[in-house]
Amino acid sequence: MRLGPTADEELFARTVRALLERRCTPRDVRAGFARKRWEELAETGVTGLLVSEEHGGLGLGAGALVAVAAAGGRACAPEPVVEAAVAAALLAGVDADRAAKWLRELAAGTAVAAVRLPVGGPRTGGGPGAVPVAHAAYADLVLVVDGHALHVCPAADACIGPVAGVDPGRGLAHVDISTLSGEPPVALREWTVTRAGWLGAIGAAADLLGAARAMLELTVRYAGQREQFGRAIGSYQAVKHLLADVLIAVEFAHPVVLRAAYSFDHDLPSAGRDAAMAKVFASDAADLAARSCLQVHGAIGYTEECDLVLWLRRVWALSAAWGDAAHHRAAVAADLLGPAPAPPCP
Amino acid sequence: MRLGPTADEELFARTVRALLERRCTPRDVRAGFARKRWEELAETGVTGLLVSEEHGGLGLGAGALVAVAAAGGRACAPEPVVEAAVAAALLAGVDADRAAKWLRELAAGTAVAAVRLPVGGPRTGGGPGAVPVAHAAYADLVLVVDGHALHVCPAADACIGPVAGVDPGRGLAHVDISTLSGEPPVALREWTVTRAGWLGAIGAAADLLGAARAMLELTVRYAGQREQFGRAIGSYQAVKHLLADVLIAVEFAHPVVLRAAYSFDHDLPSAGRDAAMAKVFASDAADLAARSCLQVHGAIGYTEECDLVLWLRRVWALSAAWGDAAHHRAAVAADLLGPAPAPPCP
Amino acid sequence: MLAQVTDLIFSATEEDFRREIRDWLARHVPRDPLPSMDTPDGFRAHQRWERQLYDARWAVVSWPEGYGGRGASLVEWLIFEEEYWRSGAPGRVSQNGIFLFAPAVFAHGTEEQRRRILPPMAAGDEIWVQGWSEPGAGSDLAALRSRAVRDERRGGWRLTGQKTWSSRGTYGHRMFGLFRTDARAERQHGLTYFMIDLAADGVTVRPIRQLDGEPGFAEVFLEDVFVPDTDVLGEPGQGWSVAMSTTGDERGLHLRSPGRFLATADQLVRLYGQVSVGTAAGTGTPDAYRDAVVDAWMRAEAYRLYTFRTVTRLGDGQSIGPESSVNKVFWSELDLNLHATAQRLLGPWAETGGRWLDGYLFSLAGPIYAGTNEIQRNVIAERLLGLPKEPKGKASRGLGGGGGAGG
Amino acid sequence: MLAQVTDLIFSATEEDFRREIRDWLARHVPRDPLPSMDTPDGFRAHQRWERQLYDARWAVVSWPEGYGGRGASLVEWLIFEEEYWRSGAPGRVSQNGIFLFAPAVFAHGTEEQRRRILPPMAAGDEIWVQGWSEPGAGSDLAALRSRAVRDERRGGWRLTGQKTWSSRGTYGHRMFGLFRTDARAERQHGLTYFMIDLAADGVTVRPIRQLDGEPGFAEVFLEDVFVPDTDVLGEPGQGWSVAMSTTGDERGLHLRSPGRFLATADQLVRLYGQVSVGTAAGTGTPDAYRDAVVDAWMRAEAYRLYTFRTVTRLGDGQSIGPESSVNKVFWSELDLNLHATAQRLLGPWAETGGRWLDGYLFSLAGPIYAGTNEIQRNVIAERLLGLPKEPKGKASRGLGGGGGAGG
Repeated sequence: MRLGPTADEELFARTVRALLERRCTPRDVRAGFARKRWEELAETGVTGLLVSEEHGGLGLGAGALVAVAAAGGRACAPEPVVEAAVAAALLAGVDADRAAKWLRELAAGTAVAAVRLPVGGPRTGGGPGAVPVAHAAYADLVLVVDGHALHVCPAADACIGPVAGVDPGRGLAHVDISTLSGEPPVALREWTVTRAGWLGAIGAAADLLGAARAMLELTVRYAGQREQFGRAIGSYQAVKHLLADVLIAVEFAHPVVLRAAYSFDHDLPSAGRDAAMAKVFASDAADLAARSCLQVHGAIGYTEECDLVLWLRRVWALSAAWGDAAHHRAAVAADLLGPAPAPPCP
Repeated sequence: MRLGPTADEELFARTVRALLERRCTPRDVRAGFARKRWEELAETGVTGLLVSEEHGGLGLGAGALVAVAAAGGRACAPEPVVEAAVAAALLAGVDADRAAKWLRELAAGTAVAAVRLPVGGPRTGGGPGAVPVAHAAYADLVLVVDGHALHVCPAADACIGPVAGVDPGRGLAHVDISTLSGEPPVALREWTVTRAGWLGAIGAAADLLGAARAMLELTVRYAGQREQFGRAIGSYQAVKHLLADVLIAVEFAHPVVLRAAYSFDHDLPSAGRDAAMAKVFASDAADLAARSCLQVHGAIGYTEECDLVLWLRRVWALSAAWGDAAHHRAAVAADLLGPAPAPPCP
Repeated sequence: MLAQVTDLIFSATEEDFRREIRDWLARHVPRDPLPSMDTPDGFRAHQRWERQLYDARWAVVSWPEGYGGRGASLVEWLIFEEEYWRSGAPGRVSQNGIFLFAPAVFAHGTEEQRRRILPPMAAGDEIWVQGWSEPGAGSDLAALRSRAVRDERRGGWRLTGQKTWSSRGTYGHRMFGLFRTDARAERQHGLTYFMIDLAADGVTVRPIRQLDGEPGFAEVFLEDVFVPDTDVLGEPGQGWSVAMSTTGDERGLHLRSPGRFLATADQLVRLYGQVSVGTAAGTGTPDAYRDAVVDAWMRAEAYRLYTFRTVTRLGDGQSIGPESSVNKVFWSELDLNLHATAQRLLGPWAETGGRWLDGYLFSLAGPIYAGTNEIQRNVIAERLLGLPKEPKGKASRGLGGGGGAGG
Repeated sequence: MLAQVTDLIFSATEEDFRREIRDWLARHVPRDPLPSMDTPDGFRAHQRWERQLYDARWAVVSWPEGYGGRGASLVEWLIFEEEYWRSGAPGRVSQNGIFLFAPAVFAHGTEEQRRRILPPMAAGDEIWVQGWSEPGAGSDLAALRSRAVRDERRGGWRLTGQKTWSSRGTYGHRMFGLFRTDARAERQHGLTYFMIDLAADGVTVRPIRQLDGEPGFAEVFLEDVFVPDTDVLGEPGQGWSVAMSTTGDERGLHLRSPGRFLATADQLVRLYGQVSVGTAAGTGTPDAYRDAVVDAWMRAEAYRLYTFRTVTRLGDGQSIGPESSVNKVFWSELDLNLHATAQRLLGPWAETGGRWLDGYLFSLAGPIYAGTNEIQRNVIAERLLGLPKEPKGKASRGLGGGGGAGG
């Protein structure tokens, strides 16, 4: 019984972290997605993490994704690392040359993929049409799953319209597949779609925890320097306890995410529930971190000039993406308690 | 537009408070229900608050009950003041001599009533049989509402078996109406039963707020005296903020309870929703007060010797009685949002 | 024997008042929302709207008639606010002036100042900007260091220093704020309350972009800026007590009327209706949001009732002191709660923007500005509950950051 | 290229261990719950149960075989705990001895002391009571004033003072605790760790009735009580560091294994099943508790995984320091949460008692004893996050009350 990264894992994560520390500073984050950085990430293997070795990838699983996505969240890197993994999982279910081409391009870092899955979506509202697709604004390939059909849309062929969102780094865009000419959609097994959703939830969970840790570090530093009433605000109990609760939430979410990756990689019967639990804990922890870190920063945290804002925006978007905490909590509830009770039918 | 007690109200509440301060000290509370005190309360008019003047009562409404019940909660008085008001409301719907006899006895303080209404009860569990009836252990009269039937059970005729409960002052007892000989039950209008439930919820809400204020006062005093690490624990921000949040909850619950009484007394269309809201806010505020005041007291608050325990027990019992916060929140939700959605019927 | 506890019925006059404003709003509120008041176009559009309100005498209903108001009672003001926000009317670009600054002008200004300052403020012709916080003085306002030296020759003062978190600072016209006029005095002593023309020589305004990307506030740099004696409010050296009447108002009843939250709560209930249609027809996801929506709505109702209680107490001749801290914590958490619940309902759509997102971002500032909620809880604990202060007098209050990022 | 991140599979040996304890428990756990261990009969019944455990070598699985244990690994201990609590076996009347005191005896005792003290403790023949808190020293343990003076003639010490919140003090046999042996030393200096026979001359035990009406803890008065040198643990004057190894364990992994919470979480899910039958067949009240139940259950799971992570880190040679404060806050709030949710499910039945009510009352003490959660949060903020201490060194920690009301 062991629950934690191996030495190899640690090493890989350290490499990616070091790369991003150098190449993805807050100033870089403000400049948004960078193809150059994507290529550098590809060199470490990050973009082909779940692409099979046959197609030039590393052929790894959710465990590796967790380590890498956490590094991405910590650096607030705009590049779609989780989407690359999900895209690889979807394309692996497709028996066609065009899948192989894109898998190779993903692993090589010559293509960027965006993905739209029917995840987290029983709720409507917020206007007509479908939810915009993250990273589609600069993707080379958009994968749109519609029921069991996978639309493989090269950006050149699809009708893609950028949309403003709370996090400018997300590259949100509307993707209109009705205008798509070219090749017909591919039929996927339901299992492939389901697992892709779990993988996205696990990756996003790890990313959120990385972001939460980054915000906590920023805020601890600020609270140790900023003085009011003659002493550092971090010496006040109210501030201490806010931030202690953030650390507790992050620390307890972490093993839940590690376990979900293990269950995914080993096809355990609990894999779906474990992925859902991971997203619940990570979304809640990151939301708490965002809220408390902004409160401790005060007005300065409310401005564009403060680096905190980069992570705040990432968390606001990502905590709801891939299914929010309520969606996944309901999934765990259905598994644990059976379907929600209903009034008797007439 | 005015929302607050009138001068007359204030005066009445002050009289009752003064009586209880003299005659219902923590030592008295520990001794439990006292018939002598019941008679003294009767002299001020408390026991016949909602009994019509024709039967020797004051003929007042929920507004007066709120003032009196808050005083009862503040003093932690074991006497069933709210039950007396609910009994009066139920008996007022009965056109019979025996109702008149009991109303007169209630107002005169020669009888004590306990009441069981089908409130707050969709949930089962906790063992077989019905919930025990509060105050039945020493009541002269137990009113049991079963559907629309009111069983008027003199204690002498009913099979009453005392039951241990978290608050020894509550005088819990099982009441077995199946053994009841004597007169048949009286049919009540549904409206009478419904309104009796609202009245109980409003009275309990006021009681809970009185109890919450008493706990807060006790705890502020303790926190000002108890020293750790060389200073009064009440000077620490963590303690301050816990107790500030209790005050906020109590202050905001208070007008909600006042409004519910007004709506009840004026038969406003929103009376049911307003009563439910009152219990939600009061139960939540009192639960928070109990939790935080115990935490500030530390281990001493966990002992029989500390007066705090008297109120803790009252609140634990009363916050769930007459429908708990979740029950009443669901009632408000049904009114505001319509019935809970259900999955489509097969 | 006993009179009624409460009378929640409005009088005929009050109901007439409600009908009048409701009718007017129905006819005049712009069908499409105005652009953000923190953009150049939006700022001007909001100024025009204020002018329209003013011309119909709805801009400042609680002010005396002589200054453009209607001398409305507190209850009428609450009614006005309920109707105003329910109608979907635009936010008030003049709010820092009419709610934060005007009370101080009424209490401490000369008649000449009132005549000169208040009508153009109410008409939206002059937009006022607050100059409280400084980089080193946020929650700890008394730590401010911007100073003014006497210019006897010209009959006024020369101001130097830096103010920050000045809402509307980017496009506004005039600023009110505190400056140190006695260099030897410390903390709240030796401060004077000034009014500053932002177009004057020596003033530099640097817009600060907020979370939403718009320059909702600004830093204001002052370099030897001349302010004549006629633009000092109250006595020189008495600025702290003049300002306190203003912040009391800011945190208290006036700025945050229940009307705003009631309108948001009703919109939330409507949003829930739209969303739950999708749920029922969809995958049968259990309705996790029902309690959150009803709780937020009930809290808005409770805030309304609490305000009624406050108005009743004021009518009974009582005054509001540290109780305003109870108010501030409650409304700021309520506002956040309302918008956070809406964001949760919107789920994956939440990040795509719109007025719920704007409202959410704005509501996040509530627990920070006008005195952080941590400081408010200290005030509640020490002044209402009577808990002991922290050992060092100076260090008796909590969490910093920048206060003063008002609306 | 990369090895697996995790391996949540238990080894064959571990699975065998699980089967063995599960089988034994299935055959031996009393069908009816024992009476409360804080009643005279219940105390004796719990002692007998401990004897049964001990005879089958299940009392202290992680101790070396020579002292009555099985030398079980941490993972096996976790498995034992999961099975133990899942089976509904009685609470451990010996827990303050085996979890709080024994680690200090292993770390600091002489071989003679270990041989003499540990086996009767494990067998439940001698029940140990902790003597940490004093009336003026709860969370602020270093403020203790009970003292010991040297009795050179008899070769020992004479102890005088008062201890409080001593769990099991009413019926227990021996007490461990700190006393001041250097009258000139202050705070954590000059303290010595003693073992005291509660039947000795000069000892008076006053039971304290707890919330549940039973004397779960006691005050212990000492008046010139002789303790021989053989009952000093570690060096005289070094009591603080000896005790810290004990409290580290108390707050850390050992006392609160996930097994307990997992068992409670499963019971909560079963309770929900019973209750929701009533709901579905009943009035159609919306299921407000669904989220609360699933959240509490998930938190118990998370605690289990967190513990696995901790065990993994310990296996990798890391040590646990202030991280134990993270643990303490989480499990105490989890336990309260589990029981409060059950109380809510029970609604009007909650007040009528039973094991959920008992568990709830017990869980309320969790955030208080073994260092209040306020103090734990200070530790987390200062030692894990590195936030600055409060200005006065002495006043660096928070909320008082009485710590030490252990189990």
